[in-house]
Amino acid sequence: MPEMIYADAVREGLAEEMRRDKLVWALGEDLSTAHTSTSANQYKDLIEEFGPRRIVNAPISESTIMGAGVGAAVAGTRPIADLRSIDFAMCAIDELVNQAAKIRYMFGGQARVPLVARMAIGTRRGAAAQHSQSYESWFVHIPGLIVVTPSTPADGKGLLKSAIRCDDPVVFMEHKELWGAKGEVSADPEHLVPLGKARIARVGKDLTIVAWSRMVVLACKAAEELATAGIDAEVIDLRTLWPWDQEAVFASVRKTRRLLVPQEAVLAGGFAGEVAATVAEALGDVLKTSVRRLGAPRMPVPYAPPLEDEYRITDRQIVATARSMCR
Amino acid sequence: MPEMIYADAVREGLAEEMRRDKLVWALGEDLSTAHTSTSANQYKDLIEEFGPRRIVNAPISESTIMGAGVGAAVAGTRPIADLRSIDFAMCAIDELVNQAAKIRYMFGGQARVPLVARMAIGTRRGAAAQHSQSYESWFVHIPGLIVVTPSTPADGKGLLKSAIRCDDPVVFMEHKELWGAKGEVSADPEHLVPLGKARIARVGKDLTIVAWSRMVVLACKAAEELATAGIDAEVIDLRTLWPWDQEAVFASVRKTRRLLVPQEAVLAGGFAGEVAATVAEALGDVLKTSVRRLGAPRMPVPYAPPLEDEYRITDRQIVATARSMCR
Amino acid sequence: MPPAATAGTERSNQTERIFGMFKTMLLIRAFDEAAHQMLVEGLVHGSVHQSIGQEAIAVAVCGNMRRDDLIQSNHRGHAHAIAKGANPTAMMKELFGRVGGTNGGKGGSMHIADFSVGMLGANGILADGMSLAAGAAQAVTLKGEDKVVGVFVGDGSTNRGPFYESLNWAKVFHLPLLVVCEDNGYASTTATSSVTSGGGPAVRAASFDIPVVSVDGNDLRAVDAAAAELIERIRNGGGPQFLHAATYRLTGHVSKDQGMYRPAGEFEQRWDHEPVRRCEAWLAEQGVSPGDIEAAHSAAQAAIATSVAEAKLAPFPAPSLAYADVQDVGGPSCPK
Amino acid sequence: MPPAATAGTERSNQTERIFGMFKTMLLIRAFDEAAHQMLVEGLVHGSVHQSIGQEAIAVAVCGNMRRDDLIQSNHRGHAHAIAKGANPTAMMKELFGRVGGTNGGKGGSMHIADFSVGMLGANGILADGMSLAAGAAQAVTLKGEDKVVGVFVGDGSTNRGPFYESLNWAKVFHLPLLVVCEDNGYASTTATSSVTSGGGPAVRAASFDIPVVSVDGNDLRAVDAAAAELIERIRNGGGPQFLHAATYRLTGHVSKDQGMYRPAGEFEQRWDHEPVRRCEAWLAEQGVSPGDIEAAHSAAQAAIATSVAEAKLAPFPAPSLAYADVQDVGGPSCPK
Ligand SMILES: Cc1ncc(C[n+]2csc(CCOP(=O)(O)OP(=O)(O)O)c2C)c(N)n1
Ligand SMILES: Cc1ncc(C[n+]2csc(CCOP(=O)(O)OP(=O)(O)O)c2C)c(N)n1
Ligand SMILES: [Mg+2]
Ligand SMILES: [Mg+2]
Repeated sequence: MPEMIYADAVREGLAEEMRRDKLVWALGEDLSTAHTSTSANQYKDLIEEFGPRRIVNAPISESTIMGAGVGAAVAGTRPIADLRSIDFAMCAIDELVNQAAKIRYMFGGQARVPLVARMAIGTRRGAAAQHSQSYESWFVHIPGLIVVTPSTPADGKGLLKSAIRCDDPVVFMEHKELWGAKGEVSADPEHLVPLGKARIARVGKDLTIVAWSRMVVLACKAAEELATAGIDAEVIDLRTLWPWDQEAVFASVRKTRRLLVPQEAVLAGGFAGEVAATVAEALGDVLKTSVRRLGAPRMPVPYAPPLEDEYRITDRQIVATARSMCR
Repeated sequence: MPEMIYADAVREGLAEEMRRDKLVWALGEDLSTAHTSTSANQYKDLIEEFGPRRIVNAPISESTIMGAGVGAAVAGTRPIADLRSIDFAMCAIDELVNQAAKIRYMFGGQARVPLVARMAIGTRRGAAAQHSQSYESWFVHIPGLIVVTPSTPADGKGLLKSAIRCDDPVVFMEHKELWGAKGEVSADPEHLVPLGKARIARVGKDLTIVAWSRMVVLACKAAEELATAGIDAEVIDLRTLWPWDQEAVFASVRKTRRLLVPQEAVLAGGFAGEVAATVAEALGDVLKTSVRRLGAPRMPVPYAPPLEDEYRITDRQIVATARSMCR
Repeated sequence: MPPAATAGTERSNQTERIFGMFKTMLLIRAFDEAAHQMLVEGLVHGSVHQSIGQEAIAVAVCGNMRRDDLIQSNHRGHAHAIAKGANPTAMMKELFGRVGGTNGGKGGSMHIADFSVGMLGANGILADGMSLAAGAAQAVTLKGEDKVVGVFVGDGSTNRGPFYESLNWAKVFHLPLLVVCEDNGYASTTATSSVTSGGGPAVRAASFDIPVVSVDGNDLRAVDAAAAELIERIRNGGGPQFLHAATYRLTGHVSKDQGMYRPAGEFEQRWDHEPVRRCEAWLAEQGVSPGDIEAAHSAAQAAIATSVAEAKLAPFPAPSLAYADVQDVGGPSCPK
Repeated sequence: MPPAATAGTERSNQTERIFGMFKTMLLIRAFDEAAHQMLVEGLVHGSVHQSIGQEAIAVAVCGNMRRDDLIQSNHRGHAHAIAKGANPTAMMKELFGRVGGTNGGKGGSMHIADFSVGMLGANGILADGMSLAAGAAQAVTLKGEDKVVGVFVGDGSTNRGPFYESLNWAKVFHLPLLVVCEDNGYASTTATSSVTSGGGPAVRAASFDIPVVSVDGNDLRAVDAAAAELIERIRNGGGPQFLHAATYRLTGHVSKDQGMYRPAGEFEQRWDHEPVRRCEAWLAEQGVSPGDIEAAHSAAQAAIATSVAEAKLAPFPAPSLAYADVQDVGGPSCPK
C-alpha cells in the first residue's frame, strides 16, 4: 500500500467519491486556491479536475456554507460543507444543529440530509484561543448527527468516503496537527472504513486506553513506554464518536479491567466523560480500579509556548496516570 | 416570605439590580411588549420603569444581540443579553464561545466581560424539535463561562442577581416549564444566592440523586415516593453546573454510597456524564453500586404528545432506577 | 401548482384563474381558523401561526409554480403548504399529532412539510430558510434541472444575518431563487419599522444587485402578475429575484396572542384591506355570482370541517415511532 | 491619537501633521516586516497578518481619534494597534509570547489588544468585531460619554451576516460608530469580487441609510480628510458612518503565504501605488528634505530593532500564569 500524508489521503478520498458520483461536491472558503497558500492541501488541484460548480469557492459566509449545504443535501445532492475549522464552524452551529440534524426526523422521514460537515479540530502550535478548539463532544449530544474523528491517513480517507456515502449528516473532524502525518493508505477506491467501528491500535491486557483523533498517536507512544515498564496497554482508536463502539470498548475493559480515557479537549464536559460514565455504569463491578480521564484544564488555549504546553495533554501524562492505575 | 411564580421572581431580581446599578440593562427580542402577548412575563412593565435605552427591544439579530452584549460588557456596562431560548441562541454561539468566553483570557486580563447570556432550556409541551432543547452541558465545556440552571423561584431570583453582579460571563438558563412554578422568594434586595453552591433539596441516607433545573422537581417527587418504599433519597439541586459543587456531591455520595443523576437533556454527551464520571473516578471504591444516569433517548424532540412522552424522563423512571440500585 | 379551473363558459380565463386562487385562499383561511380553534380546544399542541390576511401572497406565488418546483417556508407555513398543494387533511392530522399527518406527527404546525408537492418544510428558526433554499437552488443547477425554488421570509426576519449572506450567495452563483418577503409590519409583538433602518428589505435586497418588485400583497391579482413575471425570469435563467409584498396579519402573532401591542383602531381598519374580500369584490365585478362565491365559501368550510373530523378520529402514532428516522447508523433503539 | 508634531518652522501645520502620520506608517511597516522575519526565524508563533501597503487607513483613522476613543480590530491588527498608540515593544513581546507583552503572552498576533489606548483587541473571527463595536458604542451612549468607536473590517468579511445585522443595529440605535472597510481586493486566497455581488460593501452599507464615504485608502491625506469629517459627524451626534477605503495588500495573506494566486504582474504594479512612497513624494513637494525623510525611515527601523532586541531578551511567562484570568469563580487551579 502506498504511503502518503493525511492531507493527501483525504483529498484522494474526496476525489474518488467525486469521480464515482457526480452529485458529490464541496463548498467552503478558499477551496480552489488554497493550495498555493499555507493551508492543508485538502483540495489541491481538485478544481482543475471538477470545475468551479463542484469545488465551490464560497464567500466568507459560514452560516450559508452550512445552510446551503443542508438545502442542497435535502434537494438530492451530496455536499461536503467545509467550515475549515471548528472555530469558524461556531458561526454555523444553528444550521447544523437546528436544521441538518433535525430535518429527517421532524419531517417524519420525508427527507434525508446526506451532508458532510467538515471542520478540523485540535491545538496547533501558537494558534491560540480562537484557532485551537476541540468540541467533538458537542455533536455527540446532538441527535441526528454522526461524529467522525480519524487519527490516521488511512482512516481519514476511508472514513471520509463512508461519510460521503452516508445518507445522514456526518460531522467530519480532521486534526490540524495530523495533516502532515504519514501512513499507508489503500489505493482501492472501494475500500471504505465503516462508521461506528473502533480499531484496536495496540493489543494489550493490563489496561484499556480509549482515544480518538491525535490522542491515539500519543496513546500509542505512551503504550510503548508502558511496555518497557512491564505494563501491557490496549489502545482503542474509537474513530467514530457517535455511534461509538461500545462493544469493542466493553470487550477490552472486561479483559483489562482498567480504563483510561485521555482527550485533547477540555476535560469538563468532554467526550471522555461519556465513555468513562458509560463504562462505570455498565462495568462498575468488573473494574479493578476506578475509571480515569485525562483532559485539558478548563482554560482557553493560551498563545505562548510554555503556556500552551500547560494546556496540552502529553504522552508522559498518559504514562504516569496508567502507571498509577496499575500499581 | 412572599410566594410568587418563577417569571415574577426573575423579573423582580432584574428590576432590583437595575435600580441598584444604572449600568445594568437588558437587550433581546420583544422585551418591551411581550407582556401583552404569550410569553413568560420576565420583562413585564420594565420598559415603563427603565425606558427603552435600558430595556432594549432588539431587531431579530441573535448574533448581534449576543455580540453587542459582549462589546457593551467589555466597555463597562452590565448587559443581560436575552436570546429567549437556547434554540435561538444557536444563532449566537460564536459570539458566546469565541468572544465572551475568551476575551478576558486572551487579552491577558485587560478586559472583563460582565455579561449575562440568558437562554431558557427545556421541553415545552408540543414545542417540538426546534423549541425544546437543553444544551447546558455544552457550556460546561467552554472555559470562561459560568453556567446557571435555577430550579425554584427563589433561586431564579437570587442566582440572576448573582449573575448580574458577576464580572465574568454567565449563561443563565431558566426552564420553560418552570416559569409558572410557585415558591417563596426573599424580598430582601441584598439576598443573593451564591454561584457554585448546591442546595440539599432533601436530606437522605440511602442514595444521592443529583439534579438541576426542572429535574429537581421530579427528583423530589420521586424521593417522596421512594420514601414510601423505605428508600431514603438525598436530592441535591446543583443550581450551578459550572462551577458545580463537587464538595456537596462528594460528601453526599460518601454518606449514601449510591449516585443517580437524572437529566432532561439527551443522555449521550450530557452533563450527567460529567457528574457520573467525576464521582466514578474519585469515589469508585466508596460506591456500593455502579453510578447511574438517566437522560433522554438520542432523538430530536418529537411533536405528538405520546411521542414526546417517550423523550421525557419521568419521576417514575427515577423511582424505578433508584429502586433497582437499592436492591 | 395552478389551481384547478371551475367550468364556467361565460367567464374569462383570467376570472377563472383568479377564482381558483380565491378558493385556495378560502381553504387557507378556513384551515387557519380551525387550527386556532383546535389549539384553544387543546387538540392542537404547542403554537400555531396563522396567515389570516396574508393568504394572497402564498396563493399567487405558488399558483405560478409547477408542482415540481420547490418552496422553503418559515414558521407561518400553513398557507404556503396548502398553496403548494399539500392535503389539508394530512396537515390537520399533523397539527393534531396523529397518524396520517404530513410528518407522521413528528413535526406539528411549525415543521409542516410535504415533499411530494415540493414543500420543503416550515421552519421554526427565522431566516434559516434563506440558505436552505439557496442550497436547494444550487442542487437544482448542479443536477441540470429547470426547477425554481421559492423561499418565504417575514419582514422581521430580514434583520438576521443569513438573509444577507444568502442574497449574496444566490446572486454570486446565479441561482434560480425567488425570495418572497411577506411584510406584515410586525415581528411578533414588535413593529418592524422600529427595529429596521433605511428603506427596509427591498432596498437592501437591491443593494445585492438582485431585481426587486414591490407589490400590495393583499391584492391577489397584483401578486399573481408579479410572481408570474419573476418566476418566468428565473426559469429563463435570470438568476435570483426578490418579491416584496406588503400585507397585514389580522390575528395575533401566535397561538392565543391577542395582538394588544397594536395601536388602537389599526386592526379594525386593516380588515377593510384584506385579500379575500378584495378579491371577492373583483370577482363580483367580473360577473361571478353571489351564489358561486357563497358556494366557494361553503366548500372551503366543509372541506376543513372534514379535515378536522378526520383528524379527530385518527389515532396517535405508536410510541415506538418516536425512535424511527433519527439516523441509520447510531440511532436510538426502542426500549420495548 | 494625533501623532506628535515634529518641530520645523518652515513647514505648514498640515505638512507637519502628515509628516507625523507618515512616521507612524513607517513604524507600522517596520513592525510588520520584523514580525514576519521573526516568524520565519521561529521566534514568533502561529500566524502573522501584515498590513504592508494598507498602513494609511489605520494611521489616518486613528490619527483623528482621541486616546479615549475606542477601536475594534480584526485579524490584521498590528497597524490598528500602533496607530492607536500601542507600544510596539510591548506588541513585539506579545508576538514573541513573552513577559511584558500587551496581553502577557496569552494572545499573540491575532489577539493583540491594548485597552490603555482604547484598542479593544484584534480578533481571529472575521466580522465579529462589528457587533462588539456596536455594543461598545451602545455602552458609550448608555454612560453618556462622547467617545467614538471605530471598527475595522476587511472586504471579504463583509459577506458575513453579522456585518449587516450590526449596520442595522448601529443605525436603529443611532450609535457613535465608524465602520472602516479596508478593501484590499482579496479575502485570503480569493479575489473578493468573485464572491461578492453588486456594488459591494459601500452600496450595501448605504442601503441601511448609513452615510458612506469612499476613498483611495492608499492616499493618506484623502483618508485623513474623510476620517476627520466622519468622526466629527459622529462626535456631533450624527450616528453611524461608513468609510470605504480601497487598498492593496503587498504581502501574502498570512505568515509565509507567497500570494501566488494573484494574476502575474498585479503585485509588482501595485507597489507603485503604495501609501508610503506616495506620501513621501507629497512631503518632498511640500519641502520636507530628503534628509528628514531618511531620518524618519532610520528612526522607525531603529525603534523596531530595539523592540525586537528587547523581545528576544524578555523571559517567557511562568507556566502557572496559564491558569490565571479564566474566571473568578470556577477557574482552573494550577496543578503545582
Ligand atoms: C432565530 C429566531 N429568533 C426568534 C424566534 C422567535 N420568533 C418567532 S416568530 C418571530 C417574529 C417573526 O417576524 P417576521 O419575520 O416578521 O414574520 P411574521 O411572524 O410576521 O410572519 C419571532 C421573533 C425564532 N423563531 N427564531
Ligand atoms: C469567521 C471566519 N471565517 C474564516 C476565517 C479564516 N480567514 C482568516 S482571514 C480570512 C480572509 C479575510 O479577508 P478580508 O476580510 O478581506 O480581510 P483581509 O485579510 O483581506 O485583511 C479568512 C477567510 C476566519 N478567521 N474567521
Ligand atoms: Mg412580520
Ligand atoms: Mg481583504
